[in-house]
Amino acid sequence: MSEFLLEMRNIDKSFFQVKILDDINFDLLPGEVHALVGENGAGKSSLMKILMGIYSRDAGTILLDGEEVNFHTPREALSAGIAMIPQELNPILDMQVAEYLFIGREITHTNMGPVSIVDHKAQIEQAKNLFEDTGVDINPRHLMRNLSVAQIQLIEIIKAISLDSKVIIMDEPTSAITFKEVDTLFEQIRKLKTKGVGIIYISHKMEEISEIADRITVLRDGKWIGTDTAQNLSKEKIIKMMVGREIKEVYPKVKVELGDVALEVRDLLLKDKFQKISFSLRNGEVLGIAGLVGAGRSELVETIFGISKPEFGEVLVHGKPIKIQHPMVAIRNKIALITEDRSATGLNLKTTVEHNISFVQLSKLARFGFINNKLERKKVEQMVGKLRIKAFSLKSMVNSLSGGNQQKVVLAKWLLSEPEIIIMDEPTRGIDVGAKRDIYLLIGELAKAGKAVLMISSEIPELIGLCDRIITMAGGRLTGEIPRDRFSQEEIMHYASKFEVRE
Amino acid sequence: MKTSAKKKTLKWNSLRELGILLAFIVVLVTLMILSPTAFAKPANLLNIVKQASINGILATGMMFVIISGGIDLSVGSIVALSGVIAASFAHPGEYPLIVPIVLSALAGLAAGVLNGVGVAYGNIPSFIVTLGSMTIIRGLALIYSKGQPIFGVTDEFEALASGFAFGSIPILVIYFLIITAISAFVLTKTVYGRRVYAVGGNEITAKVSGVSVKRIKIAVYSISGLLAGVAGLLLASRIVSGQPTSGQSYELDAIAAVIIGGVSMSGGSGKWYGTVIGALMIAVIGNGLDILNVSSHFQLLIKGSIIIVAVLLDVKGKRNQ
Amino acid sequence: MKTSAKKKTLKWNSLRELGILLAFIVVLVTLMILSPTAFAKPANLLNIVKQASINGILATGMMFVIISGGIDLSVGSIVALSGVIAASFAHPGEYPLIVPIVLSALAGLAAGVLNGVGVAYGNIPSFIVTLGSMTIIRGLALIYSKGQPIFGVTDEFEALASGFAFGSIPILVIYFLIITAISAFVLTKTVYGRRVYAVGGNEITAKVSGVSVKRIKIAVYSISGLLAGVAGLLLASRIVSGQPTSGQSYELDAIAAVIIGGVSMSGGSGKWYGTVIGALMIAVIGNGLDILNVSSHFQLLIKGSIIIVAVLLDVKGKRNQ
Amino acid sequence: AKDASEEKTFGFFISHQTNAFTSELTAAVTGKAEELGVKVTVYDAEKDPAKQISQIENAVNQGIAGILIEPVSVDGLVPALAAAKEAGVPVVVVNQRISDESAADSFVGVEHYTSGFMEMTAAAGDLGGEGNVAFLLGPLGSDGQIGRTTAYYDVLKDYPDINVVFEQTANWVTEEALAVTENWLQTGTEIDAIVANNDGMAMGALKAVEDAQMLDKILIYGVDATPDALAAVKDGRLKVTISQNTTTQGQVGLETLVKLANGEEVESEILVDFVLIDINNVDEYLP
Ligand SMILES: Nc1ncnc2c1ncn2[C@@H]1O[C@H](COP(=O)(O)OP(=O)(O)OP(=O)(O)O)[C@@H](O)[C@H]1O
Ligand SMILES: Nc1ncnc2c1ncn2[C@@H]1O[C@H](COP(=O)(O)OP(=O)(O)OP(=O)(O)O)[C@@H](O)[C@H]1O
Ligand SMILES: [Mg+2]
Ligand SMILES: [Mg+2]
Repeated sequence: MSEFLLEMRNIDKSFFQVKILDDINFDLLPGEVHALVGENGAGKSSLMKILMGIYSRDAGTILLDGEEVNFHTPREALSAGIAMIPQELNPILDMQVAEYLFIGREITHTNMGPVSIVDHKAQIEQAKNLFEDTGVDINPRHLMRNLSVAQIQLIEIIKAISLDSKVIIMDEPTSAITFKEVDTLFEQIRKLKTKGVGIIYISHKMEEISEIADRITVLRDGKWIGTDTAQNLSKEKIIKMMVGREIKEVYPKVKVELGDVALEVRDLLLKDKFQKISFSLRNGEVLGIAGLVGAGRSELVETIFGISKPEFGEVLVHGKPIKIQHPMVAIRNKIALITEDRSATGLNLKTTVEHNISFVQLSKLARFGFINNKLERKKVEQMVGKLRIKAFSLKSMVNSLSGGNQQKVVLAKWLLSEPEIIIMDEPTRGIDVGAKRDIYLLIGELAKAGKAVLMISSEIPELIGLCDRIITMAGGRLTGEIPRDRFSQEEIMHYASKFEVRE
Repeated sequence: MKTSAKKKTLKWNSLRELGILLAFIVVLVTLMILSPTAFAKPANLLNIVKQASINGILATGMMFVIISGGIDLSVGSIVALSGVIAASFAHPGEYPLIVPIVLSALAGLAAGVLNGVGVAYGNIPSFIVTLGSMTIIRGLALIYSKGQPIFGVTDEFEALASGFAFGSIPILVIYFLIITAISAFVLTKTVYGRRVYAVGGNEITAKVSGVSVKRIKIAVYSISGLLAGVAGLLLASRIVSGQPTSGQSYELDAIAAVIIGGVSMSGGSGKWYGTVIGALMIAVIGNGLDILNVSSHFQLLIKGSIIIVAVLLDVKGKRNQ
Repeated sequence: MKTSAKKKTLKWNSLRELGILLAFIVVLVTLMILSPTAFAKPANLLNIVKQASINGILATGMMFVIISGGIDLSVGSIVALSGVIAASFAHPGEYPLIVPIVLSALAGLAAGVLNGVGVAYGNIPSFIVTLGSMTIIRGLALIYSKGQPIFGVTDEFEALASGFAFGSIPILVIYFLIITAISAFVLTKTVYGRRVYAVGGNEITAKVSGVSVKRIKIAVYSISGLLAGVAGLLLASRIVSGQPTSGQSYELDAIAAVIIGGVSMSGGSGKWYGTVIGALMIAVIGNGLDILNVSSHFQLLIKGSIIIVAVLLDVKGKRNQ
Repeated sequence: AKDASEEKTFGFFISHQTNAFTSELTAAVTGKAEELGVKVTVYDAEKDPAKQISQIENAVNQGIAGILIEPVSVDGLVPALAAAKEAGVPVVVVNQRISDESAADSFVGVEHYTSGFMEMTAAAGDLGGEGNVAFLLGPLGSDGQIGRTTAYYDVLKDYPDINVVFEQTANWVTEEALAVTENWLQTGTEIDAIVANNDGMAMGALKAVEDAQMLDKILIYGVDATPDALAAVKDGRLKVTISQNTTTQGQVGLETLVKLANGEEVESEILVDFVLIDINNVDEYLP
């Protein structure tokens, strides 16, 4: 018997005659965390989907415990002991949290196949226990519909971990959660390791990789570049293997003279979401909002943008109050919002890259309502080039893109609208190091051009590196405001986890 | 804080679900006021439930299909096919009563299985599969019966859907209750039921969670077909003949009952009692307008308006919560 | 590398879209072989297009609605209403021809606007709104005409949908072509068209991107209503009378044409030429089976099967790519 | 399949093929065709006038030898038939008149009005000129419904003491008539007779009345002489049905068409008599 828990040998995969995986080898030892890294579109998720039986492979073999396996459906992979936390969150919105957690493996009173009676109480209890073990505060009776992106991601993590699998694939499990939950996740991973579970860990966050990985495999453009132990691979070396050139992961902060107040929020209130929030943002400024999961940051910016209606308070743009009742008004006032949940609010997955990117700006690319296709194509191509979006063609459906590239499409769509005030909610979610740097540079450029940037991020180093000022939220309230000269991880965490009201 | 949130959700959920019930009660009370002697009589109220039964049975099957994210247009044709089959085996002195019963149910089931296979394995939109089978099955019913109604069934056969149980409760109502009870149980309590919701809620996620989506789909169309077969049998008994043209546009009424009851056309949500209320609502409107002797042309006007207004009340009720 | 990938994608896309066209050609060629003299005659082929026209016009409107993620069941009733209105203003010596034309179009438009408002502002599922208005509008048509067909229209009125252009091309075909051309243009080349796809693709994303989803929705139902009004006018001219019972279940044929043409029931995708092929497919099957003298019960069998098989070919074709 | 244009073929255009009446008519035509040794193609319009127009256009296009038509609508077919006649195709209309008789060479059939008149006259007589009646109507706007219902009211002009207490459509459909009648009976309003536009609906009314055990109080009338209606007349459950002599209509219709095609002269109108069937003469009509 082989020492490996899992071996994938010589895997090939093409879509429409384009090779996206070329002779890939990958293996996993029991009790090991094997990180899989690579640029957006390198083929990480596709390799894992092949393992799960979601995609079929064109060539290659897969061995589990030394025996060849061939999964045609995720059902087979699951019953063979492989579980996955998917990169794209695709929850069943009208289900209760507990039900969702146990879908496909319901807890039943008796065993009578499909007509077994579901033990709803036991599921709720079990869910509660799981949440308690992992320190997550979610009511198992709530509908999935009412959860934030971060909470859904936590549910997915718990779902996969609770499956008692031999192999757990984690495809960017931390893209939406904050440091607090990441710590809990790592604790769980360490527990699983002692039980001999093998974990495949995909992430673009280098700190996480160096903290948790035992071995690292790098992919680039669908090709295997190398595998080595974590000790042998420095951060710089990994990045060089990934992108083929060196990237210094520093934050290219540019000093900009601050201009007039561009956006002012006064006493904004939405019951149960956030309470009487006031702040202002100036031209040329990059303002960060820090907070934990469920702090209400996303709800706040969505309200500013007119997606939800506030119950109290006002929003002023360049000193003039605007009536926030529809995003249309915000867009007319040259505000852009890069939303957090790309599949739910950022993209139209049923259409092409081109049509997604041009959508907000469409009426400006048209005359009397008739679209100027040449102009549209030109503008979109510029954006695709600028953000280095990897797609077969502009006419590719956006859901065939890798997660990171989808995120870039959302960015492209909003940047094309030439906004003056740019609000970004977790803009670098799922984006590789190289591209992140591009986005950081872009934010700098925007600030330099006198635009105002409001940025929510759960990656505190990112905020520290880019912002002029950071405000913190906790439990729906503003808990602190920190100028650049006082930035430190500890200070921000302190305010972000502060629950008492600051009067 | 946690518990208060919980309470709120519960209260909100039940109110939300009551929306259509309230609308139903409004319609009911209005009719009772307009016709206190005829409409409000207990005998008439039972009569209404009886008249709702066949559509209610179809709607129950339809509910499974719609919750799973599909649609079944073929139920009306299945009613006709299973009706003519049942009647043709119910002539006096030929076969025992069980034969038409079993054969008509089997015919419905077979049609449903084929629909399910078409949707699940053929990967064809359910609208097309069942539109096609609606046409095909209607053709079969006409060919089987040579385009003529089949008369001359036994008294026992006629008694299947006529007659009363426990004194004055129409037997059709009892069938409807039993079928509803079983369906409600399957939908809310069993693994299968939960998976129907999952498939309708998000097929890909259901698949990734290890649910055999194909099997669930075949099962929902089979249930719908089987229940349509039963409905066809009962209708044939009720009209004492098998008519190849019966059941026309029954699918619309069944879908309407389901949607009025708050099941979303896009699948994944909805409650069984909504469907019951939806079926009752349709029957109540028809009965009330007949009793009030509203002229046929105006009946159409009023029927359409009540349906829209009822659902509007439901939707507004939900939103104001 | 980029250009080669681009080319490949294009090829794939066009093949994919050709799926239903291939199925259509298969059906067409089969019928030509089976009936080389009668079916394959140019006059008959033009005849088929003419017969597809009224359904094609309805299907064009329906396509807008379905792409936006809704459904419009009321078109058949609108055909009847606008037909009786048109005929009632087309008696000799009363009004100029423009009056019935404008009034019937306006009636359709008004019905469509109301549907749209119900869906957009009432927040009611389109299935319910248009099911309700289907019933209401049928009632209106019956009330308006007192339940009787309206005869005695002028020759000019009759000439609207009869007659030929450019020698031998039926005028109905010309109308169909013009409406298709305008719709195709609006759908593919204008900001509005793009927004219809966006609303059907992901309503929330569309809203967040600054689209007034309500306005788009009202517009799609208005288009569907207007085109149904035009179809009603043309049908009244073709059958030389306004009949309050006409247009029954036309909505099913229109929806079928759209779905056969590859538009997804869940909205957000689909091509205009698919709808044209869908409408032609339905007409070809009807015409071919009549010409081959297939008995009417078997026609149902074959029609249903062809529809399923055609879409199956389409789906398999797409998958094998 | 053989090509239609190889030999001389006649076309029989029927409005639909889904009830006993249309089946009998079709059988009569095809049976007669065999007897005469001519070829007949049957076209089913499924109750859609636009479809029937298309079918006629198709057939004329292929050089049909003659048209025998049971029209879906009284006026909608006129231009298509006129065009056919102009193209030299003989046209015979069967069962149901069209609004412009010049569009056809001959009409063979009955008038709905007459059957309604006979039916209502019988009912009024049975009631002794007083009482409450309820009408079950065919699809509103359909010719059968209009003709028969108009006759009902014309008859009632002579019977001022007969009141119409209910009138509702049941669209020719048995189960709809059943539900409507059940609802009427719930009101407690006294009904002495139910007069239905056809037998299918009369049978539905009969079932409701029987279930309510009120057959001794309510008389029921229908039209069409369907087998189950005849049986019910025989048992004394249904008071009257009316035969349209369907088979004769079909046979005479085809004969007339073949004569025309052979260049013979025919009458422009050949009326077939209705027969009122009640307990006294039902035995002659039972199969
Ligand atoms: N269903 C599909 N159809 C077409 N192309 C696809 C499909 N799935 C993936 N691809 C392509 O395969 C390539 C690899 O994608 P994959 O999702 O595996 O990347 P990834 O390494 O996970 O990237 P990311 O870090 O952005 O998630 C991409 O170019 C993507 O466009
Ligand atoms: N314990 C909880 N149970 C259920 N819902 C919660 C809970 N805590 C917060 N929420 C919901 O989370 C949302 C607030 O999260 P929001 O997305 O605005 O926060 P955020 O600071 O952006 O954090 P995230 O990183 O989660 O996006 C609200 O909709 C709130 O109702
Ligand atoms: Mg990925
Ligand atoms: Mg957030």
